[in-house]
Amino acid sequence: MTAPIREHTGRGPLGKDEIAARIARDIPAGSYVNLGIGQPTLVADHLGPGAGVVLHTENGMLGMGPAATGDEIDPDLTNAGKVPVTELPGAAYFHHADSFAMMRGGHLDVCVLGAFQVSAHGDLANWHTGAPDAIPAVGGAMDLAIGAKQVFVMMTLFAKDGTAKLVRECTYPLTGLRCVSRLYTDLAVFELGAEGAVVVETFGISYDELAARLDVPLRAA
Amino acid sequence: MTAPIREHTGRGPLGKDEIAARIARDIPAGSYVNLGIGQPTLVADHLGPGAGVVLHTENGMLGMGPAATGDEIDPDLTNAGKVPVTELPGAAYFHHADSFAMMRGGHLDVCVLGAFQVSAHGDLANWHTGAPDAIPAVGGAMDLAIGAKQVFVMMTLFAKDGTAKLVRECTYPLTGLRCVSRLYTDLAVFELGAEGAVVVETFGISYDELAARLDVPLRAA
Amino acid sequence: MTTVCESTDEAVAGIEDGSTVLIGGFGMAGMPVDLIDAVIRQGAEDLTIVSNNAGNGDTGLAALLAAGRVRRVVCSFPRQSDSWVFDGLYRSGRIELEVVPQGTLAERLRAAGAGIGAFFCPTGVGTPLAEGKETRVIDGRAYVLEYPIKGDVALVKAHVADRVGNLVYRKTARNFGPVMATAATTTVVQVGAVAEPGDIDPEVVVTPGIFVDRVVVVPDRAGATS
Amino acid sequence: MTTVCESTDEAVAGIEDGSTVLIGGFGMAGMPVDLIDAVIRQGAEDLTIVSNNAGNGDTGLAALLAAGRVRRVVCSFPRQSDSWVFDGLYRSGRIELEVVPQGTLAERLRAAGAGIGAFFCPTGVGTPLAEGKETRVIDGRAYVLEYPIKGDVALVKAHVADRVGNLVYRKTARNFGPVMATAATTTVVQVGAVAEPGDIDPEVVVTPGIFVDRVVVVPDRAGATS
Repeated sequence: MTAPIREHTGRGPLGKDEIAARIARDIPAGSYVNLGIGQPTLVADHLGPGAGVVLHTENGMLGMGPAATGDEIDPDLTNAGKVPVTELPGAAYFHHADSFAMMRGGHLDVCVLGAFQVSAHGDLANWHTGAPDAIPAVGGAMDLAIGAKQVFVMMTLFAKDGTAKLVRECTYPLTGLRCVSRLYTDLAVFELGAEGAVVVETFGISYDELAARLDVPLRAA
Repeated sequence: MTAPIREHTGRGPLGKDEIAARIARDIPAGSYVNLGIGQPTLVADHLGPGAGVVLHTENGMLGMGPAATGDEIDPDLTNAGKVPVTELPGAAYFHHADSFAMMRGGHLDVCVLGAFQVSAHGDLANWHTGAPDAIPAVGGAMDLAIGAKQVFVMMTLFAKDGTAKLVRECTYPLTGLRCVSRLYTDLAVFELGAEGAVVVETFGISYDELAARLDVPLRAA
Repeated sequence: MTTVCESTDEAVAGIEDGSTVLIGGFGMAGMPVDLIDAVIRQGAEDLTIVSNNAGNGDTGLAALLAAGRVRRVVCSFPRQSDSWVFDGLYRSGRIELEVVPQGTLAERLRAAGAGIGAFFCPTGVGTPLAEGKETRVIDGRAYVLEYPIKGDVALVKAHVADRVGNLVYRKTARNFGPVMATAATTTVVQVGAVAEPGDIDPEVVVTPGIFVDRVVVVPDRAGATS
Repeated sequence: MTTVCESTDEAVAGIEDGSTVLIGGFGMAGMPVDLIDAVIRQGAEDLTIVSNNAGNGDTGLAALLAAGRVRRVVCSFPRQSDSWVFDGLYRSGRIELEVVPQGTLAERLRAAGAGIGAFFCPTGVGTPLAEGKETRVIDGRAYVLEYPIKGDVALVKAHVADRVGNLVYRKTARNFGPVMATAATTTVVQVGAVAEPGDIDPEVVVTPGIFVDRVVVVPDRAGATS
């Protein structure tokens, strides 16, 4: 799946919506996909009906439609972020054990998650900052991390304080080990795995600049 | 539940149908009951609609009705013995994993099974004679043996060759350990358990005669 | 056998101090708010609550927590924008918390209902939530051993019941209801309506009546789920 | 993604020698006879068959056995009044048999579909079927450790599918279909009819389309189940 690296230096970094669009392009038609809470839900806007993608929400539904508006809003029909949504023709409801059995059993093709940190070999930290006064809350994050055939992460490559979020080893508490296969950021797209991080594409930055800013061994695709 | 022993010596042993009726009398109204293949199915004839008993069949149904006849026969609706049956109002269908989860999880009140041998402390042997040329076939026997809150066994007390089927230790391959709570036979009704066999009632035989014919320590209720 | 109760107070009668109470719902969808209110009136204390969240706003589970009846919460996601009641109790050390991954929570409840003694689960391996737990590599993959969560009581909201306790749910309000119904000694269900046996097609029953001990009708109120 | 096939031959194409094939049905109820006939034509050999029984009469699974395509059968109840094909092969040592308690068979299939690595099951403890297996006492009760049964292919019979693969079944013909559909890499389903998406109410779907790879319409024939 690795093509030669594409450096897009004649433009700026991707915006959130552009990252979402870039992810949507990598989701094959006919895939079953779970989009995590927060930014990953933006990916849905770029998966038109023609994409043939079926959305799963872990609170018990396949065939989830767009967010509900006006009279469509039904308190009994929400996504995992508790946002009212709609159902599409061909949808199915099921209970929580069945929903997570579907996930844990490896039946979802792709899951898109946000992250605090991702390691070059695919470890994920996205549930807990490790702050001593934080109330721990994991939700479905750990289930999603190990459940889908492919886990994509969507995040900015650097935190607001300039710290890189792609790291050698996660310092935040882990969500899952070696589970992330692709990392989509504002500055670059990476393939992750046992061999480390491979840069597939850059945006508003050259491969060499990127390598200089990250404390992670990189390879070009 | 143990009342003083009742010796019915002024009559002969119970027939199959009378054993079934005797069992039916011990099934409380509102119970969920599974009747094993073979003789135990006779118990259903003595559980009228007024008994408020709901029958489970492990191939995926609660609310099973009587055997189907004539136009009622539907190859998609059978009991565990593959005999066509009917559905009653309030029935429910479910798949095999759910059906046996219901059983294994202890949700059934009573299960009635046949047996080759039962031990005084409630071990059950009813799936295999141990004959070297027999093809092993267990079906749901082991699941039923450990699944219901109470397991009742229905059998003749002696085999055709005169051998007692209530024994100190089963010699046939076991179906379940210490799982039978009551044993209903043509000659007597027993409670079984860690303390051994307690005779509740006899038919066509006195307690003393019974004790003389069995190589099992007995107590009178 | 299923009893159709006249009131939510009758439906929750007899809950003992120290009980483990399973409470359905994901956020407000499927949350049995009226049964929880009845538990507050009923008075049981020292409860362990198993639910996906730890209360929203000041009603329902949050109100039960605020009333000081809960010793311990087992859930996947206590922290929400409106979980101030739980947050306050937790930060002041007045409530215990066990965080369980959401799918593991569902599967542990299912295991309790299905008579499974324990199961090897791949979720959480190598994370803080697996610390101290038995692990094993099976067929090249690492797993954590997880145990059943059994309830004394389950409080569930369903859409319709029939008189023998068969239940159907509505959309994503189904969530934890069906597994919790199997995992408790006594399952209490609030429904929008009770139908006659046979009114629910046997093919579409989600929770068979064998799992349902008490049913009570609570008509959906406008704003009840807001 | 679900493909609606034009023929049973297309539906079973590509099954490889040595595959593990899960076959639904309990006796003839839910038995995908037409798919099995297609497998006989397709020619795969050295198969492991996982099914509740080991064939009835001379058709369906019995015909597959008679054609010499099966190396091993995993089932709960091979012996039936009309299981002469299996009986003959077994007695002459030409087929291997693993007998599994029926509920354990269903749960091992579910475990495969649900990503469970192994589970402690109370069924069969102290019996010959537990010999050589790991056991453990948990909370005072004894359990046997059981492992998932994963299929390369599942052959299932359902009542109706929609074009995205959602399935509903009919009465007790449901049996092993839903769990086998989750447990195989490729799930092939014969149905009486295919409907449009939305024709099956999302509340009553038993097997969601995510588990269904190929669907083929085989109208129920008079006598097909006799």
